Parts: sequence; structure tokens; C-alpha cells
Amino acid sequence: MDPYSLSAADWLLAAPLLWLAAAALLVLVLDSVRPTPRLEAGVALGGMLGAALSMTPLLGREETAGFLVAGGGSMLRATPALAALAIFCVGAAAFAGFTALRGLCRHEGGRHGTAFWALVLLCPMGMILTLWADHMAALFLGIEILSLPLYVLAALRRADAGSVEAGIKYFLLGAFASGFLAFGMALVYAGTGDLGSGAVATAAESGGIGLVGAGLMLIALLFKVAAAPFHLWVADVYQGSPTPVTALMAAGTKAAAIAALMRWGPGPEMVPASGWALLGSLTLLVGNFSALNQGNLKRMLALSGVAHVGILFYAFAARAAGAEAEAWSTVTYYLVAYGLAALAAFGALELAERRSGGTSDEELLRGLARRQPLVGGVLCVALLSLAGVPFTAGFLAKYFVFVEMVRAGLTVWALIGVLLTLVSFAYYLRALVTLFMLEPAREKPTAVLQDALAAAALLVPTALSIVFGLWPEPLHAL
Amino acid sequence: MEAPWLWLITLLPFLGAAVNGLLHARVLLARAAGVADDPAGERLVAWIGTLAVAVPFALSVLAFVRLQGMEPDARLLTASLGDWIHSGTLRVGWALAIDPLNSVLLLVVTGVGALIHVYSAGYMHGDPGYRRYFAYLNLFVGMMLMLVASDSLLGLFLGWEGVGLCSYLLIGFWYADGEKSDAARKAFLVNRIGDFGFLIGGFLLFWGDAGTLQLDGLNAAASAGTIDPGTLRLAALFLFLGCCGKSAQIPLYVWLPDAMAGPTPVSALIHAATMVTAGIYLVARLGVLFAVSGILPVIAIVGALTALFAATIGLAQRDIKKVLAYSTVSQLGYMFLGLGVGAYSAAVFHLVTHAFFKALLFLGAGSVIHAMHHRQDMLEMGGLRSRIPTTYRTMLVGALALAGVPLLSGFFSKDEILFLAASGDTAPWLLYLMGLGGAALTAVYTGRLLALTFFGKPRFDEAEVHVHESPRSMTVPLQVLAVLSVAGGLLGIPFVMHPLATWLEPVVGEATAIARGAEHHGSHALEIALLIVGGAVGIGGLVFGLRRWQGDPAAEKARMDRLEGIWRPLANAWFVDQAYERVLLAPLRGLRALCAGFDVFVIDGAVNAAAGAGRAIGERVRKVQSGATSEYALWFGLGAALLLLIFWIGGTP
Amino acid sequence: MIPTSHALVLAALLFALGVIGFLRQRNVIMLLMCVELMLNSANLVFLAAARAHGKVDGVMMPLFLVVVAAAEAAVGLALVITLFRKRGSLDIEDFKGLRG
Amino acid sequence: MTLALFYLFGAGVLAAAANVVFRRDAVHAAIWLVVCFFFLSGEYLLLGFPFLAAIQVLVYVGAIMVLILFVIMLLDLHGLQPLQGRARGAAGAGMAAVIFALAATAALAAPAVEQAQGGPVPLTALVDALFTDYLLPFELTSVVLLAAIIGALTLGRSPAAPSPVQERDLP
Amino acid sequence: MNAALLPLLVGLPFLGALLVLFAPLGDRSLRRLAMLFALATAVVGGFVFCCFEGNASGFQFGFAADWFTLPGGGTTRLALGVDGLSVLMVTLSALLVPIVLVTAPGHVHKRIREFLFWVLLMEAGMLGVFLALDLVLFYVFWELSLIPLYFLVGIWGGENRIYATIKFVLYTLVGSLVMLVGLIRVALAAGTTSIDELVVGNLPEPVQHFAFACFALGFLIKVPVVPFHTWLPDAHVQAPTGGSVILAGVMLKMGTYGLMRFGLQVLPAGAAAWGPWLAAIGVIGVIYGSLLAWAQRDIKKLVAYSSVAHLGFVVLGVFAFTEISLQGAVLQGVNHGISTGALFLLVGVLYDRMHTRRLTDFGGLARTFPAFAVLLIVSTLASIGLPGTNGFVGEFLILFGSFAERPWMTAIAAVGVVLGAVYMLGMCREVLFGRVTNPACEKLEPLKPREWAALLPLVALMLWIGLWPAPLLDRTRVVCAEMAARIEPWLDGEEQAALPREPR
Repeated sequence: MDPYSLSAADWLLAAPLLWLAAAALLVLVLDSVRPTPRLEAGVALGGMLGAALSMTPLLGREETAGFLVAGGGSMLRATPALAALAIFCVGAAAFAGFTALRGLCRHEGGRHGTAFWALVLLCPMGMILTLWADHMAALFLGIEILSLPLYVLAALRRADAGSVEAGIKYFLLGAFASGFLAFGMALVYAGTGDLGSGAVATAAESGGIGLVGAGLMLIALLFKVAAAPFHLWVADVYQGSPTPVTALMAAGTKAAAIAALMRWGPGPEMVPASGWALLGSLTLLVGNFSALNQGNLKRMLALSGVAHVGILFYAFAARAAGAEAEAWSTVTYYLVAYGLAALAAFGALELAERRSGGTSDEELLRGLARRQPLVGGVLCVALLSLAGVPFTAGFLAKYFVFVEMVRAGLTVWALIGVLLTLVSFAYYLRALVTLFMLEPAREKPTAVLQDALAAAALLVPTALSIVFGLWPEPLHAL
Repeated sequence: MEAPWLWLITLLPFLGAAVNGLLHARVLLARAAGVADDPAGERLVAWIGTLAVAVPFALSVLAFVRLQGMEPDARLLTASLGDWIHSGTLRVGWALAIDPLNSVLLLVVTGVGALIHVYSAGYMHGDPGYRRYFAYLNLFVGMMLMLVASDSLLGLFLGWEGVGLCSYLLIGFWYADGEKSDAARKAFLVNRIGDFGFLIGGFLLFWGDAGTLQLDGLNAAASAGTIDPGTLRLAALFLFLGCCGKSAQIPLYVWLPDAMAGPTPVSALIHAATMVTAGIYLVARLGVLFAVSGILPVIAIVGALTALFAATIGLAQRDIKKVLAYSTVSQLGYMFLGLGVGAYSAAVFHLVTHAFFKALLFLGAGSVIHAMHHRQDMLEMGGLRSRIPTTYRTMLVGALALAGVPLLSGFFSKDEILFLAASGDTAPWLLYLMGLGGAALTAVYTGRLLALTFFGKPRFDEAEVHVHESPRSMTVPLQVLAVLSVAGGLLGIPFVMHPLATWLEPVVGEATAIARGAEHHGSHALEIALLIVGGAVGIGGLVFGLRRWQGDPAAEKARMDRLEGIWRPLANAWFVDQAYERVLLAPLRGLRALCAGFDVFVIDGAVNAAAGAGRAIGERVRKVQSGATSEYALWFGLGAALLLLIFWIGGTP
Repeated sequence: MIPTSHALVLAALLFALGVIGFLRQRNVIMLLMCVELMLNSANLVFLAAARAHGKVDGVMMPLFLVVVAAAEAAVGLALVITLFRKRGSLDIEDFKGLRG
Repeated sequence: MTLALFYLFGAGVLAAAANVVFRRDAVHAAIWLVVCFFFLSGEYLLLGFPFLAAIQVLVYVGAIMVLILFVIMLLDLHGLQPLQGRARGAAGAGMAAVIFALAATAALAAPAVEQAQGGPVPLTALVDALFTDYLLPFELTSVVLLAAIIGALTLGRSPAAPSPVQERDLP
Repeated sequence: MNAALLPLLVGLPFLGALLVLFAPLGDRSLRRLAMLFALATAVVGGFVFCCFEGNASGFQFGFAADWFTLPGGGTTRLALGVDGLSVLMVTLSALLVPIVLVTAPGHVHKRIREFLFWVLLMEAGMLGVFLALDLVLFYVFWELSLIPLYFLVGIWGGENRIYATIKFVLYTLVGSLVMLVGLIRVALAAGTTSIDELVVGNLPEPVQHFAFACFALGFLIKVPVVPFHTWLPDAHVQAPTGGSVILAGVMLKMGTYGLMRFGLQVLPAGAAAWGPWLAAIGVIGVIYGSLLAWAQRDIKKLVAYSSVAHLGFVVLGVFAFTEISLQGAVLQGVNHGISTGALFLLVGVLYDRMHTRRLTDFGGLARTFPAFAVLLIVSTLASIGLPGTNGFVGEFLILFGSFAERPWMTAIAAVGVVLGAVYMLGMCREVLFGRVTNPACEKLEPLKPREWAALLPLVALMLWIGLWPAPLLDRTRVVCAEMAARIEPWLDGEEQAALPREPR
């Protein structure tokens, strides 16, 4: 390969990365000249729009592989589903950016400019790489590009002890997991001599080394997707981070990590369908019961996210039983449905917190729907979607998963799954009780932040949750 | 023959009920607005109420006449209004069918009913619920007519439960008194037990395999043998259970004495003359079916037992209405005895005469109570003979008829039943002796009633109670009924005339033939002998009763104390209510409490325990999130080690 | 000739020591150093394997890993400083504000 | 000779690492880590990767460790640092032992790895690969570093400094 | 025109709900707006009832549009249609909502906009449940109807409303989630989700058995039968009057409807296998529910337990598998909605005035509140199945039809007729009769026009159906006969072998 010429596919795959990186650099330059928040936001939005638009051609192509490696394989490989997830991640970042802006400005005395937008732009870049990575180098770098800005974003509200604590916890455990990932990759490579994504699935064939390597990689990825028992960081980090950042973690990181797990996870001969189902049930069980008694809505949503991972593992189980294509469409739909609801929920909580005094404690959110009808309504839709109530995307997402399970002959697991899901209804319903049915908490005299931008941003995932719930075809048929 | 106008007979009372109900609503509204009742309004209501029954009476006469104009075997008038319930093979219409049997009952119901309406106009005067009362009474007559005139078991059941409802409403008419409401409820519930039997009986007949609920169809199916004999027997027993409820037979008679809580005209109409005879009507109506089923002996024995048993209780009651109530139970027992020995027309005969004289007695009792300012205890009466002469005279006639004094209606009807019992197939002499014993007791308590009420010295404070004769609206019906009580015998005088039997022959002939065989067993000699015995017992008992209880109450009291052992059970109706309470109701209440506890602690307890367990698990799992990063890392390591081990064990070939 | 397996065992030991250190130490900077040990063990495996397979791929990976390690250290130490400023301590057992 | 050195350096690596893991003084631990990295670069040399050995010393010792030591000094972390309790340490050791045991068993029982006859990779191949096959990751490393720089900048800036931006400037 | 009718029926309340939520109007105008839509829906519902062709088999006024396709699975459609099984419930649902809305001002004083929104949304959901001709669409509506009630009870309910509403929803969800698995099993086995194909097709027997168990659990909890009933009294007691009316009137019938539609029509083999057990559960429900109703001291709880007993009859009727009992079950569903709905309204009338529901707090109301007394007595009579009222026709047909198949069970259930009278008349006795002991009973405000407007139509329906049920029976005849015929082959072991089976 001529080092200075790139193929069309290479450009296609590199385009969103270039858009994002360029926007990040431009923001940095602009800010260093003179901080102009409106312009910077415009540039960031432009970069993300450009990235998103540049990915649309990928939706129409069967499969796009770029940056081919001489020995076979490629650095990046995108499918329509992965492209859609990538677009979603960019959108999630944009959402997080625009909902966070005003709150951060108030907290950090207006110092949000430089770092903030650059970090927000780099996150989706890492997500896209993680999603599309077809080579261990791309995967590892993608995960790091995704994680490093997030560690910082989590700790962004430096005046807030919780935020800093969240940052350090996330960082330490993330680095620990990175160690596992690196060592795992190395062992897989030692076993197979291959760094491509195909190496992991067949690692066991090369003997114990590959097996252990695949296992260590699996562990690292399970940490990233927050599956039990590697989920313990989630609640603390989600709770402590600025809420829009939490939204980005929940929607974007989860999507990227789950997709990575699908491509980089061990094959069915290593983890059979029942293994995934067992892992899913365990995660569902732990996530749901952990969330059950939470007095803080953010923690509750964080742990419910764990439970959602459990349900996604059921789709993995169906895939292990042979339904590859269906599993991809199911997982894609599920991730977007969950992500939209999570964005809406956390975004709404951000607005609620600005009034309740900075936390999502249930005590402070009592009767919220009456004080802030828009926030209440958005949360209602989001919670119902997370719970999986019809007319929201959340329902069809669960429906598709269970269809795949039954189709794969995992009916008993499906029954266990639905019964475990029931627990999740208990806490979603209780959250609705808090928001709608209890008398409002005594109002704290907090000056309300008027934030039309965030409010408008909130409507997007909310509306999409319902639109995809009513019309799943465009997403599900990818 | 199609006769759509028959519907007028049943619908007019309903119309009257509706109009009176609306008038009642108007009065209530006026009262709410503070306007006093319009006294003139009562007359209007009475007129509407009475006409709503009197016109059907006239129409019933017309129907009777029409029937008479036909061939004996073709005597049938029908009227249909289309389907009521049609589902699958079940098809029941809104249809009436009048034949000789129910034409008689139509006459009795509307005739006696009209008289009682007239009587009520006076009796209920000044009651705040005057209009409501007439509305209920009209409704009752309508339901009773539906019962009698309907051509299907289901239509009959509509009336059957309908009259039960009206009975409920009227017994509890003075609802402010909780006991009266309880009595009403008891009546309804006991009847519902019977209705349960009725329903099951109907189901058994239809599915086993009569395939119809038409009354004539059922009879035909029974005689054609379409119905499996075992099923038929069971079905007939269940239906008879229904009859026991409605017609107050052992074991379901307990509601009737309590039903005396209602206004006295109601007792006369519903609980003596009409509703309680519905059971007799049903057995007679389905005569062939019952005859084929082979349960007639059961009916006879139950009837005879009831006749004797209730009479003993009647002997010791102090409440004038209670005496009459037990008397009614007893007399209904006679009718069932008659039916049980296949004497269908005799039973109907007794039904008719009983309607006359018992209505008369009740209305007379009502007049007495009216005169005594609503005192009903006979021990507080006495010497009323001269003070309310009309009442006394008419009641005397009724009492004589009840006691079976020769030549009065009750004498003939009762003795016909006794004779047929004695000449029947089932334990003839036992049944006869039971019946005769009952008759003797009847005469005795009738005499006692007369003695305590009308004879001797007044045992009440005359300064307080101003005894007065009732108004004409009340006495005229008494007089009419007195005449009927005397003349009723003309419907069937042995050896002389049997107009009723002849009239009923086309309907009950086949059933009688099946039940008793073609030929009559009894000889004329026997019949005459029994007539004489019956008459003698009647007169003797009456005289005994009159003399025995005419003395002064103090001596009476002493005598009663001496007979405590016999008297107490009698006065307390053999403690049957108490026994039911202990054997049936108390366990049922216990079961209820058990279920309630089970529901709360076991079923709901399990649900809440599941929720609690979930929450407890949640609390435990939540504690794992201790906030310590090192512990999270430890869990990470633990998970990693375990997962790798499983991987290794599962993955290494 | 160095047996590849021995190099791998050495790397595994190094990795295990890193894990032990991560679970045993409480100072945040010490934890960071233990993670560096773990990353280095991966490098050792990559290089040993690269030599065994005779492929250039295995040599590339340590290059990227080193960069990542540096980046992580930078971000981590920035966090450490922020943390120390805010809380005055680097003992991870002191940070249990978020829990339950 | 090579083999003997390999084992010697290996022992050095492990001894130094053990000192990192079990020391309670942060400065000592950091010094031992430097020692460990030196031994490791020696191993790389023995394996035939002098370039990587150089990188190891340059980046790790020259950059990362200096940074760490700098921060230790800055925050004045002299003296003994706390450790987890013995039970916790034992548990951690147990888990690490499982991971090690499995990896080591697998490594020793893997003839495929042993039999692979590769040999050292020339530096030119490495450089070629960096600008052809590995162009993307190579470029991405700059992004990683960019992210690190921005992160460090953001977190490191003093919170007390006056803000150039007001709420009304926001979009 | 015909194809648009049912989308209109579901769409009207939906549209109304959205308009109510966003319309910038005052409370009074909002109430009117909601009423307008409810009435329009009722008119359409009535039109559907009138135009329904009783003698025709299959679904009428069909509407279908493709919705989405599962990769490797069938096409899921937005399909609506009405047949004899659903037409009565559709009409009843459409009729009950205006009645709920007209009484609402009596007990709903806060958050009017939300209340109207949820009621209309619930109406859309309920109608959708009965009209959906696609499994997934059915399930969507099934759950959609659940959530509004959650809010209705939770926001406008009594003191213990949170407990009650969470219990109610979670309990129902246990069933519906399990049902979802059964539903998927059926859809995959049949390769289609359209109900109109499923009701004539034959699924493999093991699938039917499994799916039936799943479906039945969902429906039995919804009905509810003993022992899954304990959510009902809590929900009823805590629910606002309107919620109770809808809950009793329509929501519970979704269970019995489902049992027939899915249990009998889609899964006849499963129904045949499980039938005796379910019938027995129904009978137990009759007796147990009656005894418990008798034991209650709270008037609303009493009515709630009476629902358990009544629906026990319906379950018996469904699983007796005869044409007559099925017709009775369908009809009794409607009847229970009417008479229990009326009873709940009446309890609400009392509660609005006296703010108590304890039986012992009443007494002697016949004198002080005669209009109420009349209505209560009529509703009671309808509830205990007095001939001439609607309750009789339904109960009688159920017992009558069931007796042919299950005589013993029917005989036991018929005891429930007696027990029904025991507790209902006991309630009347304590509320209406006797002396006035509570001074609060003396001065009661007379019935308001809106209360009359709500109750009179119900009373009229009780008498109408009681005296002339033909219009209703005619519309359900064909479908019940077909249902009985469909399950017939599965009831007899020998014939089963001869049954044509499509290989799937």
C-alpha cells in the first residue's frame, strides 16, 4: 500500500473522525484566541453535524472496510447498523453538550469553553472507533480516546466533591480494566498471531493461551458495558458525574461497548447461548435488585442500565444460537431505544436538578411533574420507555429481544428474563410515584435557570422514543 | 287459541306499580320541599292500585269464560311477544298460556288480590309509604300473574323470583325496624335456597334430555320417557326443593313465620293466599312429570309432616299472626299431602278454599290489630267480640272453615285430601293419621285463637286502647271473603258436585291417572266414614280449644307453667331457628372468617411477602455498593477469576 | 534462544503482581503505578509473541500501548492533583461519598 | 548466555515489581518501578527489540516516571502510605494467582507458540508498517495525546481564576 | 367508510387525549372537550353495535396496514376488526367513559387536565384491546390501557393509593409479561401475528399447551381469579370512583375476552387440556369470592370481592365450552360491567357525601336518601341476578350451558347464587334499612343531575338486557357457536387423531 494514498472506503470511514478532530482543534484554537461560547458551540455542532452526515452513505452500503492491513483484515469495518450506532453516538454527544452547557457555566464560573467542547467532540470519535474497530490497535485506541475525555468530563465539576470522586473512581477502575484488555489482547495475539477481530472468536482453537486471552478481553469489555459483577462503578460514576455527561456515558459508551463486545467477544464455542443467558440473567438480577431501593434517581437509572445490559445479553445468547443478522438488528434497535430513553431521562434530570439543588434524590424530586411539567412529561416517557411500555421504543426493543430468544429455542430463559424484568417495573413505577403522585417537596429558594436550549434538546430523544416505538422499521431493518 | 289480550292481565299490575311508584317519588320530592302530603292523593293511589288488579280480574273471568266455551281437551289460550332468551338449543319466549288450571289461579290471585287492595286502602291509611305500598303490591300481583300464566319454566321462574322480591320488599316494608328488614332478608335467602333447587332441577330436565323448558313440553317428555328416569327423579327432587322454599315446607318453612313482620294485608295476600301456593301450582302444573318421576311419596310425607309439625307450633303461639302463619304452613302441608297422593285437583281445591278463608282470617286479624292499635299478643286481647262485631263474625266464619267444621269450604277440601290419602298407595293410614292429627290440632288452635281474642274479659287497659271497628273499606272485603269461605265448598262436595275437579280434569287427569292408577281405590263407605270422623274432629277440637282457653289468664299462665316441658318447645317452634343457627349459619360464618383470614394472611400475605423479599434482596445487593473503589476492584478480580476458571473448565478440550 | 513460554510466564507473573498491587495498595498514585505494571506485562507478551511469530504486528502494539500509558498517566495525575486539592488525601478509602 | 541473562533480568523485573507492590513509601515504590522498567527494557533487548527497549526507557522512565515522581513530590507524599488489610491482600493475591496459574499453564502447555519459528523483526519493517498498515492507529495516538493534554489542562487549571465567560454569552 | 370506522373509534379518544393535554383551556372547557370526544366515541361505538351483522361469521369493519417486519419473521400489522366476541365490550367501553366523565366533577377536584388525558388514553387502549387483530398490536393496547389506570389510582386515589396502584400494576404485569413470551411462541410457531389467521389455524399441540399456560396466567390475573385476586380489592378501594367503574366495567373483561379470543379460538387444544382446571378455579372463585364479600365491612371492598365471584361465573362459562355458556360468559361480561359499574358509582355517591365507606357508618338511608335507595336496590338485584334484570340472563346462560358439560361444578357454582344474595342483601340491609344511627345520614344532599345522568342509563340497560337480551345474544350467537365447534374436536381423545394439522 502506498503510504500517501487512501482509498475511497478509507476516506469514507475516516471522514467522521476528521470532522470531529478538526472541530475539536478549531474550538481549541478559537478559544485560545478569545472565548466566544456561541461560535464555539456552533463549530462543535457543525463538526458533529458534518460527522453525522458524512456517515450517512455508510447506511446504504452492505459493509465498508477501510485501512486494510497487508496480512489480511482491516483497521475499521462498518456495517449499516454500526454506522447508525455511530450517528447515534454523535447525536448523544451533541445532546450532552447542549444540555450541559448552562449548568456547567454556572458551576464552573463560566469556564467551560476550551476543554468542554473539545472533550465532547473527542468522545464520539472514540465511540466511532470502538464501534468500527476491526483491529486490536484501533479497538484499544478507540476505547482510550473514548475513556480519557470521559474521565475528565466526569470530574468536570471540580467544586463538587462527588464529581471529582466519580472521575477518580472511573479512572482507576477503567485503567485497571485497560490493563486486562491489553494483557488479554497480547495473549490472544500470542496464541493466534493475529490482531484482527476474527482472532478472538477463534482464539480457543489455538489452545489455552488464546482462551485465557479471550477471557481477559471479555472481562475488560464486560467492565466497559457494566455487566455484573463488573458493574459496581456504574452507580457511583453516573451519580457523581455532571448529569449530561452521565447521559453520554449511558447512551454512547454503552452502545459502543456493547457493539465492541459483539465483535470482540468470544465465539459460541467458548461462550454458548446458555452462558450468555446465564450471564444476562445474573446481570439482570443484580442490576434490578440493586436499583430497587435506590433513593437517588440517577443511581437508579444507572443500575437499571445494568439490567438493560442483562437483557442485551439475551440477544447475545440468541446470536450464539445462530441468529447473527437478527441479533445485530435487535441489538442496534435496543441500544438506540435504551440510549434515547437514557438521554431523555438524564437530560430531564439535569433540568430537575437545577431546581432541586443539584441532586436527584427522590426527596427533592417529589411532585416534580407539577412544578416542571415538561421535565415531568419527558421523564414519564423516558421511564416508560426504559420499562418497556408499548408505544415507546423500549417496548419493541424488549419485544425483539424476546422474539430472538424464543426463536433460538431459549424459551425458558425468556420466561426467566421477563420475570426478572418485572422487578424493573417496580422501581420505574416508584419513580413515577415520586414524580407524579406525591405532594411536592418544599421548594428550595433556588434561582431557576432558564434554559430553552436544553429544553428543546430534551424533546428530541423523547419524540424519537415515541416515533421509533410507533415506527421501528427504519431502525430495525438496518 | 291466540289471545294477545292476555298480556293485559299481567301487564296492567306492572303499569299500576309504575304509576304508583312515580306518585311516590312525587310525594317524596314534595316532602323534601317541605310540602305536607295531600290526603286526597291516597284515594287516587288506592283506586289505581285496585283497578290495576280488578281489571285483570275481569279479564281473568273473561279468559275463564272463553275457556269454558271451548272443547274440554282444547282449552288453551296463548299469547306470545317473541323471544326472551335464545341461545343455542335453548329458546324461551315471552309467552303466556292459560288452561283450566291456571285460569283458576288467575281468578284467585286477581280476585283475592283485588279484595286485599280494597282492604289495604283502609288499613294503610295515613302511612307515609302509602304509595310505595301500593306500588309493591301491584308489582307483586304482576309477578304472581307472570308466575301463574307463563308457559315455560323460565318464565315461571321469573315470576317465582319476582314474587320473592316483592315479598322481600313488603316484609321489610317498615324498613326502619331492623328486625323487619332481617325478616325480609331471611325470607329472600331461604327462598333463594329453594331457587337453587329450582335451577338445578331445570338444568337436569333440559339436559337430561327433555331439551325444552316449556311446561307442556316437559310433561310430554316425561310421559314419553325421553328423560332418563334417574335424572328425572333427581330433577323432580330439586324442583321440589324449590317448592319447599316457596311454599314453606320442611325444611325451608322457617321464613314464613318471620314474614309476618310485613303489613297484615301482605300476609294475607302473599303469605297465605297466593305466593306460598306457587309450589303447589308448580307440582300440579308439572303433574305428569312429578307423577312419572316417582317422588310423589316424598312429597306426601313432607307435606304430612309439615302439616302436623306446624300445627303443633301453632298451638302455642301468642302472636295472633304467628298462629295464622303456622297454620298456613300446616295447610300448605295438606296441599302437598294431596299432591303427594296424586290428588291434584283436591290439592288445588284446598288451595282455593284456603286462599279464601286464610285471607279472611289474616284480614280479620289485621282488623283486630288495627282495632288494638297494633298489638298482636293474644294474651293482651280478649272480649273483643262485642266491640268489633263485624270482624268477629267474619273471622268466626273463617275459623270454622279452617277448623274443618262441616259444610264450610275447608271441611270439604281438607277431607277430600285426607280421604284420598287414606285411599292412596303410600302408607295410607300413616299419612291419614298424621293428617287427621294435624286437623285436630288445627281445630284446637283455631278455637284457642277465637277464645283468646274475642271471648273472655278484656286483658288490656281500655283507657289506653280505644277499640273501634274498622272502616268499611276493610270490612267489606271481610264480608265478601266470608261468603266465599262458606261457598267455596261448592267447588267440590262429595257425591254431589265436583265442578272444580271436572274443570281441571283435562289438565291433571293424566297425572292423576299415573299417580293413582286409573281406578279410585277408596270406597264410598270409607269416604263417608272419614267425612264423619273429620267433621267430628273439627268440631271437637274447636270446642275444646274454645273452652280450654276461655278462662282467666292467670289460671292459663299457671297451667302453662305446669306444662313447661311441652309448651316451651312449642312456643319456640321446636327451636328449629336456633338449630339452623348452630348447625348451618354458625359454621358458615366460621368458614367466612376462615376465608377472610386466609385471604389476608396467606394469599395476600404471600404477595406482600414476595414484595418484601424482593426489597430485602435489593437492600442486600445495594449494600455491595459500599462506595469503596477497592472493594469494587476486589469484586472485579473475583469476577475475573471466576469467569476465567469457568472459561478454562468449559473451554479446554 | 529464549523460550517464548517462559517469557509469557514472566509476563503473567508481572501482570499478577500488578493485580495484587492494585488490590493491596490504597494510595491512588500507587494504584496508577500498578496499572503501569499490568500494561508492561502486555508489552512483554506482545514482543515475545512477535518474535515467536516473526510478525511486525506484535511490535506495533507496544508502541501504541506506551502512548496510551503516557496519556493515562497524564490524565490520571491531573485527576490526582484535582482530588488532592479538593479532598486533601489520596487514600482511596477516603472517597466513599458516593455509595449505596 | 542470553537465556541466563533472560532469567536474571526476569528475576530483577519480578523483584522490582514486588517492591512496587509491597512498598509503602511512594517514592521508594516509584524508584523500584524505574528499576523494573530498566530490567524490562533489558528483556526487550534480549528478545531482539532494541528499538522498543529504547522507547521503554525514553517514554516510561524519561517521561511517565518523571511525571509520577514530580507529582509525588508536588503533593509531598513522603512517608508510609496506607495498605489494605491482610485479608484483603490475601484475597487479591488469591485472585491474581488464579489468573496467573491459568495464563502460565496455558503458556507452558502451548506447543503452537513454542514451535512458531519467527525471529526478530527488522526495524525497517516496523517503520514501514507505521506509515502503511498502521497509519490510522499512528494518527490516532496523536488524538490520544491531544485528549490527555486537554484533560490535564482542564483539570489542572486553578478553579479560583476569574472566568472570561458569562452566562449571557451562552447560546 | 367501513374500514375507517374502527380506526376512528380508537383514534377519537386518542386524539381527544392529546388535545386535552395541550389545549390552552380552563378546567370547565377541558371537561367539555373531553366529554365531546367521549361522546363522539360512544356514538361511533353505538354505530358499530347497530351496524354489526349478527349472522355473519368472522371479523367485520376490518382495517389493516403493515406495521413492521421482523427479520426472518412475519409481518406485524396494524389490524383492527370486530366480531361477536368483541362488539359488546367495544360498545360498553365506549358507553362507560362518558358516564365516568360525567360523574368526575364529583370526586376529581385536582389536576383535571391530567385526569381527562389519562381517561381518554385509557379508553383508546381499552378499545384497542378489543379491536386489535394482531398479536403485537393487542399486546401494545393491553399494556397501554394499564398505565393510565396506574396514574388514575395513584394520583386521584385514596390514602393508601400508592401501595394499591403499584400492587395492581406489578401484579398485572407478571401476567402480561409471561403472556408476552407465550405470544411470541405462538407468533413464531404460526409464522404470523394476525389474529384472524390464528383463530382458524391449528398450531402444534405442545406449542398450544405452553402458550395457553402463558396466556392464561396473564388473563387470569387480569380477570382476576382466586388466588390471583388480591390486587383487586386494594385497587378498587383506593381508586377514584371513575377508575373503579372502568376497572370493573372494562379492564377485568379484557381478561375474559382474552381467555376466549386466545384461549379458545387461537389455542383450542391448550384450552381443552387446561379447561377443567380453569373451570374449577372459576367455581372456587365464585364461592370464595362470595364468602369474602360477605366478610367485608368496607362497602367498596365488598363490591370488589363480588366482582371476583361474578367473574368466577364467567370463567366457568368460558371453560365449559358450550355455545350457551359461552354466550352467557360474553353477556355476563357486559352485565357485570353495567351492574358493578353502577354499584361503584353509587358507592361513590355515598363517599362524596359522607367520606366513609364503612358499612357500620350507614343505616336507614332508605328514608333519608330514597332515590339512592331505589338505585342501589335495582343494582343489587341486577347483581344477584334476579330474573328480569341483566344479571339473570347472563348468570343463567352460564349455569345452564355449563351444566351440560360440568354438572357438578355448576351445581357448586349455583350455590354462589344463594351466597350472592346473602352478601348483597346484607349490604342493603346495613346501608339502607334499620334506624339512622349516624347523624351524618340525616342530611344528605339529593342526587345531582349529573349523578342521575350517569346512573339512569345504566339502570335502563339493566332492565333492557334483562327483558330483551336478543339484540345482544343475536350478535354473539355465531361466534360462540363457532368457538364451541372449534374446541369440540379437542375435547374427545379419539377424534383428536383425525384432526387435520398443518405442518408448521
